[in-house]
Amino acid sequence: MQLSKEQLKLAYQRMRQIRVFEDRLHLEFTRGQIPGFVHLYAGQEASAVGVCMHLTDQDTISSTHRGHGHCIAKGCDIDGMMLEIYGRKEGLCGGKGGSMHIADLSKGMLGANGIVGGGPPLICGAALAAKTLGTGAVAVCFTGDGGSNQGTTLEALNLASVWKLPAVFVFENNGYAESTASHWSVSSKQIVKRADAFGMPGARVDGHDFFAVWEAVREAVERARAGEGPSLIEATTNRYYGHFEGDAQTYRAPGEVEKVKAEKDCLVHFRKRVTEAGLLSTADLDAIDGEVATQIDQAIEKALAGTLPTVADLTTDVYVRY
Amino acid sequence: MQLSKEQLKLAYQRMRQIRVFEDRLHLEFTRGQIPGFVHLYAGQEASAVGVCMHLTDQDTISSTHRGHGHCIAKGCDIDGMMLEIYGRKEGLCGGKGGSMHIADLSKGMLGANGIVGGGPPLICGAALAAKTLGTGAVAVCFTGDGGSNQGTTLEALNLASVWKLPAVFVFENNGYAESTASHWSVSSKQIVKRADAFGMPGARVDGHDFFAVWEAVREAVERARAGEGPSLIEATTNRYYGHFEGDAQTYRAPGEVEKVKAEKDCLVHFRKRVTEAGLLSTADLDAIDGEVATQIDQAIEKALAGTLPTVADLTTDVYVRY
Amino acid sequence: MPKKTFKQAITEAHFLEMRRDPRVIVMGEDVAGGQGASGEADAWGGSEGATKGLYTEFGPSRVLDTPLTESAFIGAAVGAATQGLRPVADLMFFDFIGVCFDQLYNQAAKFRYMFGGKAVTPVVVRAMIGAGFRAAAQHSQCLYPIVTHIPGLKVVIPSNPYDAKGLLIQAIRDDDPVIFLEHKLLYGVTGEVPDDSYTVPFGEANVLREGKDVTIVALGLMVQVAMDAAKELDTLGIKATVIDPRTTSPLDLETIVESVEETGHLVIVDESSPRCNIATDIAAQVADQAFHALRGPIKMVTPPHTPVPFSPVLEDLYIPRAEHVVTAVQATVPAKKKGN
Amino acid sequence: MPKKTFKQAITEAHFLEMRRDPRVIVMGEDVAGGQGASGEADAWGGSEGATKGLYTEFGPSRVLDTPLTESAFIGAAVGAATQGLRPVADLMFFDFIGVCFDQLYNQAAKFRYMFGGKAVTPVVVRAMIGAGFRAAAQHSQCLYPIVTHIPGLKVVIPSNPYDAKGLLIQAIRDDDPVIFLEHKLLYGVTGEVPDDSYTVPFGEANVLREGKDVTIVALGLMVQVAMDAAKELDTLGIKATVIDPRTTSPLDLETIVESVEETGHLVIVDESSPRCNIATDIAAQVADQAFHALRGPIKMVTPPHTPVPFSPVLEDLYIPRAEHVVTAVQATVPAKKKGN
Ligand SMILES: Cc1ncc(C[n+]2csc(CCOP(=O)(O)OP(=O)(O)O)c2C)c(N)n1
Ligand SMILES: Cc1ncc(C[n+]2csc(CCOP(=O)(O)OP(=O)(O)O)c2C)c(N)n1
Ligand SMILES: [Mg+2]
Ligand SMILES: [Mg+2]
Repeated sequence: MQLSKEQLKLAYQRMRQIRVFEDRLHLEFTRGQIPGFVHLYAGQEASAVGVCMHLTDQDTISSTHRGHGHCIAKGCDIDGMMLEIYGRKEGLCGGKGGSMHIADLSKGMLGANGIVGGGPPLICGAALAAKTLGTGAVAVCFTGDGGSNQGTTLEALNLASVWKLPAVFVFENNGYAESTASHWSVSSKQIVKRADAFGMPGARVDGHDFFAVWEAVREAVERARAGEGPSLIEATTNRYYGHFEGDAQTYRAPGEVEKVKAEKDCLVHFRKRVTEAGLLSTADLDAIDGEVATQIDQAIEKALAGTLPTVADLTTDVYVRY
Repeated sequence: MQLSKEQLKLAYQRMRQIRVFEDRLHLEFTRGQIPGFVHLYAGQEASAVGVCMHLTDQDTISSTHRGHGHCIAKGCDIDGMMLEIYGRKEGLCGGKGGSMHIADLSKGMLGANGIVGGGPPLICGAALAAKTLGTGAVAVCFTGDGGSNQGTTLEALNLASVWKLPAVFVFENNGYAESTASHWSVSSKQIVKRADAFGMPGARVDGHDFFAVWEAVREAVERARAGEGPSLIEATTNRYYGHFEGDAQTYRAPGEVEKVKAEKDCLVHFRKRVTEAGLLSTADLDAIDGEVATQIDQAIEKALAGTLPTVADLTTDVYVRY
Repeated sequence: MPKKTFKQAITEAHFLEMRRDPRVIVMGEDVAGGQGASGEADAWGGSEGATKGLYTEFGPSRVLDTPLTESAFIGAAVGAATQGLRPVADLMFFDFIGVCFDQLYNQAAKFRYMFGGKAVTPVVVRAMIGAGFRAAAQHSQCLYPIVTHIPGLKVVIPSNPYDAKGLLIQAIRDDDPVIFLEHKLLYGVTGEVPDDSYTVPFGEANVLREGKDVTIVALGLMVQVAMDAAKELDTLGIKATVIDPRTTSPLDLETIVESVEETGHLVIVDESSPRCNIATDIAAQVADQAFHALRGPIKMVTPPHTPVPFSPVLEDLYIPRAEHVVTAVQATVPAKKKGN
Repeated sequence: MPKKTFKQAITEAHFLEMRRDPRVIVMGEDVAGGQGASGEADAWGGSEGATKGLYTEFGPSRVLDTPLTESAFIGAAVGAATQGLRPVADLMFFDFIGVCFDQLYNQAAKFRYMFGGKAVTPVVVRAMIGAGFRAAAQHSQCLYPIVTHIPGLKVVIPSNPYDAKGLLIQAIRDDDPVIFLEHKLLYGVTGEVPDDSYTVPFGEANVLREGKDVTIVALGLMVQVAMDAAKELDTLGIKATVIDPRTTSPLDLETIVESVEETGHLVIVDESSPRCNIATDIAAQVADQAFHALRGPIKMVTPPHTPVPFSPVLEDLYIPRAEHVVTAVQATVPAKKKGN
């Protein structure tokens, strides 16, 4: 199958949005503008977008502490995200969630999650709902290499398989959980080796390559929609910034990130592929870059101009009724 | 390697002790003599004994809710066990633990466990202690097919592998977790398929065959003692009684248990093997049977004659010091 | 009115709500039973048999057995609740909360707040609580204080068959995550239970009897203990009000405070471990809000600060009994002449 | 005496005990950091840097990084403790207890009792607690009530650098399982801390100041809030005693009761969620045991019954402040003239 020109543009736009969003947050964090824990997704864009290009608002994803990329890829409103990260009332969660808890259920985005391994069980539930209600929707779980060692994640793989759920488990192996290397912490070295242990097909793809991710997920999503059960996909990737903002990354060898950026950057790779194939022109792509730059500038402005919550907001939204 | 005559006798004695212990408890339970939850191990004897014949008191095991067999195989005092099951002060745990919590740390028996998946993390700790203190001991974890789906178990497999612990994970696949069939609940169908997912060697053996278990565990224990890390062993087996005493087992097809008993009983099989090979005589074995029968009769008598705890015992043993 | 057991009341609530609302599903280990096995399907109907028959009527898409995997299936129930289903998950023993607690307090309980009021998570987690079953330390705890502590969860502890049915129907219809706890010694207790559907609202205490001398608050199995004590107290000339809060979150403090304002004395009977439990919670709130009405110390009747012992002798000593309640009442209410 | 930060005190306690006793080991995610990576080893020294340097001095056999696997490594610490080691496990945020709680309350806490007094489980689980870090609902909770509730666990909540060091050394030497909770806003606080080894015993409250009008009990970060309030109250002519229990299990109720017997008024400041928390626990025990000394309602100052909000504006409103304590005191202590 082949992506249309519009789809390619959308894919590039979203990858670009993620990159600029994160680069800008990195800057603003350094300037002391952003409160709390911020985990940036820059470098991993091809994974989130390669996955979510197969999904509609009816499909659900669960995300992680490193959730901005998944949110953008799933179509969350960028202004709403930025307002949330700045703790404003107009934020996607009214300022109550922040970076680690951005969610938009109307977009099928079941939340970033501060608990590693928090999402996989939930995604079994979303997939079960789709199956029970016969909506034809799929549910996709994003987890990291660190999260692949969490019991909740491993349980979810088994349950999804036993229940034959329309689910896809995407493991973004960016080489590290905090400062710990994944080839040390993942005893099977490759996460994909866990697919067989839970009776599902597995694929390992280069997560810098949008097309490789897109292709593998296409199969997995088709399988899920056809009622054939879950799949596991390992996307090898890299994070450009530290684990969280403030991490000096001394555990990485000098030049490690620079090398990846130079050789494997997903945006560069995408540009090259689509222009060489004559699918999009440099001008098309540059135009998107320009729009995105403006969009993120504006998002920051709107966020700064957003309303601060007040004491009245403190105790609302705990229960539907109490 | 070959077992000595004394070892063969010991192995048979222990298997026989387990069988008679459990058969008798079944009877006493029906008579209303035994309080609480009792999960019987009858049918699985070759597994516990095949494993524990490789272990000394310095080696540690963790057990499950179905723990009597593991206790006896590890050398726990049978009178002390029976007293415990009857809730007496002279019981191995002073009557405070009961069937599901029999332990004897002096024998390297770290406890039956009422929480499925409770033991595997603990056994990582016992193995770590052995490694850190350089004792040369190994730690062996018994888990069921149901427990093979519990996140704590799966995490423990990974941790043991990453830390290269002297541990052996024995999965006793008796076909059921409560009333649920293992080939339904274990998505990989065979538990042994999970070994590779956690970077360790795996073996699947007929758990009715003492010699098959013994052989596979020999390799695993040697590997562990040599500092080469953990192994996974799946022993396929059967439980003769219900999940717990009181379970009518309507989920099993009529005749299912009888067929197993007739064709695969581990005691019958052991007898046949050792007599045919001229290793032990029928008389040797019969003598053991006689001794064991008397021993269990006496254990019951002692248990009934045991002292009941008093109010003074209620609040002791909570802390070392408070 | 027909007499039914507590267990039948629970079963009936399931049937009625599943018939009424196709979004209601049930899941848990062996809630049907016999999955993949060659014998009878619906073989167990839950470890205590309370969901027996559901599988036969509603089939595998609405009555789901699970592998032994509490984090995954409790999480699945939570996730499904955010997506339009109304799952009732059976955790079996509440003691097992330790292997799946995150999905309740960090996920289900917090979605609505963290997501700015946009999530609705109508999930019910049922589980057994309590001692007396000779089931030892890991299968006999109450542990409801630890969920009552969590903002975003509701906690229900029925004490009789009528309430069990009405509260469970309410729990299933409720739009918030509900922890529904069934004392295992109550399953066999019988009482009048209408065949029809009805709800018992959350946060409304049940005043079982009124007496002017002391207010006794009790939960779950302890309600009967309190009632027995009240009868005993009658003979001593002390008239007790007995209040069953029915839900600990929300808690109907108002009814308790009103009663204490009349009686001046409060005794709370709670089977959970004594530290940071419901007894201390209610005592503290009354010591704050009805202090001036109090005419004696607030007494709490609880087990000791120990795990639950196995030996029946010890377990019986562990569980609060009517005589403890009587002693506690006598320690706060001044002695009266008989017939006073 | 040398001035050190709370974090330095924690680090020092580790160094001293690890030098003193070869059985002490440390484990957790990134307690060293950089495992398997090609850059610096000992790169993190724990998520808050409190174990930095241990790996370099004690090496990989005593300072163990773990995969992201709380059930397994907390359980491993517990298991190792039963076998002769004295592990100190870093859970990082106490909010993560939900993925490993079973290993603490069903295993570590109950071994000694279930096994008839034969097990000794000297394990320490360290973790961060508290709001104020803009870390939102899943990284800001206190949750110590849920461990204080569990018989068999000890719970330590230091409020200053001196105590942090002495209590941690005591925790490591203690033969029971200890939950050691560090408020993340305290790490940077400095105070006098001797270089030598010393212990602060469990179950002995610290009376920070004495005043005859009201007893204020506070824990962790709230101790400073209480002290600030006490200063403010001075100016209103109300003299406050401030008590820091330092450990919630065991709890030094005696010191609190003695003080209330003098002051007649009790206010408890607790950063944990209001239901079934330490404030209600202490209030209830005092309303029982010192009722006749009480001359006004017991007041509790806590956050509201909500998750911790992210937005800094809301989070600041969420956390109890000195002014709340002052108001609470004024609600129980009758108004006085200034200088009284
Ligand atoms: C249950 C739990 N344990 C630990 C943490 C702390 N923590 C946050 S992110 C992280 C590493 C996650 O690594 P990975 O899954 O590879 O995701 P990545 O950060 O690389 O995107 C850790 C240990 C947590 N948030 N939750
Ligand atoms: C965490 C937990 N979940 C559920 C249970 C209830 N339970 C006790 S034994 C059991 C089945 C265990 O099956 P398996 O591991 O195969 O062991 P077997 O009973 O066959 O020996 C279940 C579900 C429990 N004790 N602990
Ligand atoms: Mg990673
Ligand atoms: Mg089994």
